[in-house]
Amino acid sequence: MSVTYIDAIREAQATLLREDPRVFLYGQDIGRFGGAFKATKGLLEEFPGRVFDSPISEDAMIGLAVGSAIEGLRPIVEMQFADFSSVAFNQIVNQAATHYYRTGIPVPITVRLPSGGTAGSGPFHSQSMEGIYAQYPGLIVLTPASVSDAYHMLIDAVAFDDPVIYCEHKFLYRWLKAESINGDRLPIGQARIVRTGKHATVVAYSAMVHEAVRAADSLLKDGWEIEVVDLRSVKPLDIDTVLASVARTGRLLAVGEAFPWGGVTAEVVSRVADEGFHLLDAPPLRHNSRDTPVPYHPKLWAAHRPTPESICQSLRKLLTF
Amino acid sequence: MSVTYIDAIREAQATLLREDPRVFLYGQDIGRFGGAFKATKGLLEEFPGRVFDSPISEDAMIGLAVGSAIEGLRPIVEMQFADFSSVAFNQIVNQAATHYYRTGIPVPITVRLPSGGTAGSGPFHSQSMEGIYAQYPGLIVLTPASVSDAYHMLIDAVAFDDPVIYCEHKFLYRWLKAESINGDRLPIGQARIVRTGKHATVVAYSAMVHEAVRAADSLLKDGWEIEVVDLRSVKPLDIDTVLASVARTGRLLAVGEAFPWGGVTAEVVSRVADEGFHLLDAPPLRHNSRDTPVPYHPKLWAAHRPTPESICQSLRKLLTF
Amino acid sequence: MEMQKPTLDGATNREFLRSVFHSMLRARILENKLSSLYKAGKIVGGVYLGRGQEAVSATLGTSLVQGRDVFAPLIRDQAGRTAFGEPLIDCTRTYLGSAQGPMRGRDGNIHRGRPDLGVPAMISHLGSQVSLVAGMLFAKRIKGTLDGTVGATCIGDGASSTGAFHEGLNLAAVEKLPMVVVIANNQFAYSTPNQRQFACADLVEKARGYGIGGLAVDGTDLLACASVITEAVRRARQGGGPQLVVAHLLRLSGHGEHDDASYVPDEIRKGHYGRDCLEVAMRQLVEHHHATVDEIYAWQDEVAEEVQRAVAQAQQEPGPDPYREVWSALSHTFSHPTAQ
Amino acid sequence: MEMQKPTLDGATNREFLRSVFHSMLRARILENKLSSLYKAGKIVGGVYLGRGQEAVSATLGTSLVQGRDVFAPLIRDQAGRTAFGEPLIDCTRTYLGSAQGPMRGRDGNIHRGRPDLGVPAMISHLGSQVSLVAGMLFAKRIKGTLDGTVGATCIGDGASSTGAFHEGLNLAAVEKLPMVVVIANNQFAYSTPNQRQFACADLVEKARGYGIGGLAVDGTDLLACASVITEAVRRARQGGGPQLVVAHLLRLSGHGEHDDASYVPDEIRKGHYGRDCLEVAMRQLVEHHHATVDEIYAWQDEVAEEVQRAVAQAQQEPGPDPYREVWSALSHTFSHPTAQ
Ligand SMILES: Cc1ncc(C[n+]2csc(CCOP(=O)(O)OP(=O)(O)O)c2C)c(N)n1
Ligand SMILES: Cc1ncc(C[n+]2csc(CCOP(=O)(O)OP(=O)(O)O)c2C)c(N)n1
Ligand SMILES: [Mg+2]
Ligand SMILES: [Mg+2]
Repeated sequence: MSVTYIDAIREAQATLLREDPRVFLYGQDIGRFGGAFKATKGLLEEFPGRVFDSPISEDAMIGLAVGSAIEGLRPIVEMQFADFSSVAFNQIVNQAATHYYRTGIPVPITVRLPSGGTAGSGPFHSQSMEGIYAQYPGLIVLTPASVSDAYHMLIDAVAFDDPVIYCEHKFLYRWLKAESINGDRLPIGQARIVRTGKHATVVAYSAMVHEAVRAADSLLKDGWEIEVVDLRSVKPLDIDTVLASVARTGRLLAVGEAFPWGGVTAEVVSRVADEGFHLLDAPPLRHNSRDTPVPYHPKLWAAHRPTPESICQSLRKLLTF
Repeated sequence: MSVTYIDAIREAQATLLREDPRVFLYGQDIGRFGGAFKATKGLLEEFPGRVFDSPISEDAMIGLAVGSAIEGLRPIVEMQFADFSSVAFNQIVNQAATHYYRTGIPVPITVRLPSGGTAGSGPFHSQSMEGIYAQYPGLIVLTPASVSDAYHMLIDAVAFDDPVIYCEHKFLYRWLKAESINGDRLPIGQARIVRTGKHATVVAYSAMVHEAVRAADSLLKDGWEIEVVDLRSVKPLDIDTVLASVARTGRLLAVGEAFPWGGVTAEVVSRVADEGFHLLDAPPLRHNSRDTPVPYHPKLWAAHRPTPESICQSLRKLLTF
Repeated sequence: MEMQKPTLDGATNREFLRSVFHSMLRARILENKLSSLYKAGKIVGGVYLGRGQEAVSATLGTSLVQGRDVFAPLIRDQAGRTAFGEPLIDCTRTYLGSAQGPMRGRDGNIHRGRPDLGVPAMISHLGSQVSLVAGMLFAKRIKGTLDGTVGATCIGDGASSTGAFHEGLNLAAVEKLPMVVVIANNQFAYSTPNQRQFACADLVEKARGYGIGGLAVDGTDLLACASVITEAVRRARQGGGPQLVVAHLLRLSGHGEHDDASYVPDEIRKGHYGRDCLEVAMRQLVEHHHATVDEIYAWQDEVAEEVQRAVAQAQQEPGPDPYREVWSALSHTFSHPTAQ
Repeated sequence: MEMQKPTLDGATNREFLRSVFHSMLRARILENKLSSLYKAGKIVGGVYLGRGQEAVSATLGTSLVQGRDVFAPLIRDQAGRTAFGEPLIDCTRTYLGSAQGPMRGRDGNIHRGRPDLGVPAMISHLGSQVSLVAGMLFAKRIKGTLDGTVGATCIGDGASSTGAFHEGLNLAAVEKLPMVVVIANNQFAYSTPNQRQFACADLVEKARGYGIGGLAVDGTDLLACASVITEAVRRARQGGGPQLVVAHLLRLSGHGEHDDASYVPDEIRKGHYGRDCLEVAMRQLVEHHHATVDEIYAWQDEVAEEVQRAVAQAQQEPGPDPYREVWSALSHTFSHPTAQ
């Protein structure tokens, strides 16, 4: 038996609905249809009255979720694509994110963002917005990279009293499989070393963890041993694990699929540069997508995002400094 | 005669309306009322048919601007407060910012964002969003810190064929005065060294330039000579000038008023850590606001943002490393 | 006087009208005080008043029951807050920066709320509260506690142009939630007149397009408000789905106290909606023998006293202490490292 | 056959109807081809078809004049694009990833546009094009070139729930712009039926609430479309301000070609709106002696040929070259350093 990343997301929601009467699901086409990606398939039938199709109103969807959370419920909102959360931006960053600080009353909502690029999806169905939301105080931003994390981190997300942006990578949905959803179940706030090495540390998250591992694989034949750290959550960001790794390797490359200005890789590198300056034997590097919208054509797309090949290139630069 | 920062913004708009028939102004209450901050006072009377009051529809305001730009005009849109651009977020980052890359047709719109904190303004009238917009490809993000820059950079903004986010700081509006709007008129993309020094470099922008200069002033009595670099634009970001300064001082502190995760200071520090690693004699530091919404009460607000005192503290840490 | 909250179907009910009027009075006297405090430089931040909107707002607040209903006030709802049960001290503490106010100095003035008591704390972004109230009602339905409950919010003519208003109202209509949305059409949004804001003859014409109930009312006329707004609340409470009430009136102050509203033309000021709803209400109460002039004067004195006390108390209380402030926007504390 | 664009007031005009029908036919045959290419794995990205919406879309496109008017197509407007003047090769190049397509591989399929020719390139976010079209008209007014011009866009029933739709339409109404917004109510938004999307009886009832003209039409009936949509365009062109047209129909394919639309109940499929507008149109043309069956068959063959050619040509053309791609989202090149 094998479980995919999207199975895990579906299972987590089923578990949550089963075990917590406060949980309900809200989103476009998530009811009978089971969602654009089938992440809620069968859940309406299994949990009648707990899964709701929403109008095409992202702003109101989040407003509704915050109101429900004030009333003690735990909504999980599915955005059809992360990119469409731009229309709900105000409700997320100003309504949900500020509510606890302003009123003392937390709003436990979970917003699922189908994120990241896939071939042929183009500028508006490919975005990675974790680095946007993480800039706002009051949000927890999760970026699971494994089947087990996809499951457990969604369970954890709903358990938080605070609003959570749960970035699930569309490329991993069916591509990523595991024997089961079991795993080490690290707590949120702890990064995972997915591969040990001694010559350099690659910090990555979400789909890029897998590209980084492939890059590491291919450098092995040249004798380079690359450590790969999966951040798991970008806010909170487990800088301690990153620093410990850099302490071992002396070299850092931060890899992200998002646009190159600012974002997760800048936060990682600038924190390591501050807190781990003396650990570094070479300038810390970043590798992000290019500074254009995500292109539609697969040939352009493949050259826009970091790939195992381009990560190798960055790593060779880092290793030979 | 003295000119304030907001006078400069008004004058720039008057000049643009006078000299370029393609320019028009669009925003809430900017007509007869002259705008919430009086940045357009008298302009409707002077330029009838060129200044329009909009409905409270930020999304549509930007949509209208992009449509007008396609038709060859050069709209300047005033958001009443930067914070309200969250409602126009989609039109800015997905419609305006992607248009040239997708179609080859540039959309020269300028969006004026009254930004930054002032005492008693609270969580929704104080935000600094430059680090959010700069993450998106296709936008130019300007953050003038002087009266002369306020004028010339708005003129330059409108001259660009690309969409410009012009972040004007509300605290500087009437507080900052100059003899005239004349100045060195640097091109966009070039930072300015506003104060030379040899012991450390502070990189700042917008209102924080002035707080940094005050901090530098007060450290002078202890013999510390601090160089202050005003970025002027955060995208493009003039890393060369920053690197040249760090080459002289060996130490870097990046100061910003925005929230601490990611943003301008992370971009600056991580780029210096990469491109100027060998220039650094100490870990590069950042100093931002705290990671909560901007509080309303002046006492909390003053402790939330960087101040000359807190910048001094960061600098002392940097200098004594 | 202790005002008792009258029964709900009391549009024509003496106690209901006296109660509404009393809240109007309390709001007006409190706001007059806030205005002088503002002019004396005693207030941090802006002061946004509900003068001219009291009949609408207080009627709405009085039609609702705290502990059961939801009332999401907006900028000009001091009277509705008072009527719904907000103690004056919550207001003075917030405006005067006491750390004991409901927002503890973290947010200010009109943003105050007590979401746990059914009063959401508004964010500035106009229109945002509509879907939030819908969400509170939606949750009550899921929990099985919705029956007989109403959620209400006020909003301005200007805010009707926001996408958030549209999405929220449509969603409420689709879910047939017991919701009352009152548009206080005070003819201006800041300086912007209705004709630059919308093109329909009356905003109430939007109701049909949402498939919800719609009622228009003269917002300067207490008796009209009492009959129309209670009717809207009654319909919502009885399962009639969302109700849109459009109240016509004029803002009798500036947008905020910094604004002299010189853009309001004289003919509007002197027109029908320029009349003071408080004076109208007082005349109506007296004419219908619901109260005597002497009684009202006595209320005025009592309220003035009460306002004085609330101001004095808040002024004595210290502001927030940045050194003891918990600088966290999350309720959760991560044992493991956190960003920043 | 070269189809001539007929005069505008041609609702009952033979040439107009023949032209609309011809565009419907071209769109249908082209889309059938796209569908098979999709199933054969020859297309990158999704394929979203306008089957069932051709009468509405082609009538709108035919009522407009390229070079003067603005037409902002949405997902299901292949017929309208064709009618407005888009060459088939623009379509096939985009779907087949030719670098010579209007989006040069940077954006795909239904997002293609030629803004300089009055055809904005839609972004995915539903509702966003309404204010953009308003802006194009607004600019033409400022430039003094608005007279006699119309801007039109199609939108779905689902998109009517977006804040962007509301803000854009309201703004157009306030500015009294010559705009036609056609809501193609195909009863579903992806899988979501009307009753989960809005609560009014007919979306056309929204028109009054915006203070604009409103017309409803049977979107499966070419003659009805021809009369109602041209009337809306005429009103807008003659200064009547924005016009909302609500066309009732059924999507005759899945949301995209990946979707079997099994959520559409049989009674709807078999109901009135389940009929194929192309068949209806063909019958109408023949009945009214606007065309003979033989003529139509001949057109079909011609178009099939034309589609074949456009596909073949696009298939021969290379895709974009990432090594020669200009990786810049700005038109400006800074001489001084730039970010990244
Ligand atoms: C989305 C948004 N845009 C702009 C503003 C700034 N603003 C605050 S109040 C106001 C006018 C509101 O007018 P209206 O809704 O009619 O309410 P009124 O003040 O007349 O009671 C504006 C433009 C805001 N708060 N939110
Ligand atoms: C703001 C936004 N939210 C969600 C989507 C995803 N989406 C694309 S098409 C669609 C359904 C649109 O339905 P409708 O407007 O009725 O048009 P139709 O497909 O029926 O022609 C959805 C939800 C989107 N494109 N934009
Ligand atoms: Mg108003
Ligand atoms: Mg539809």
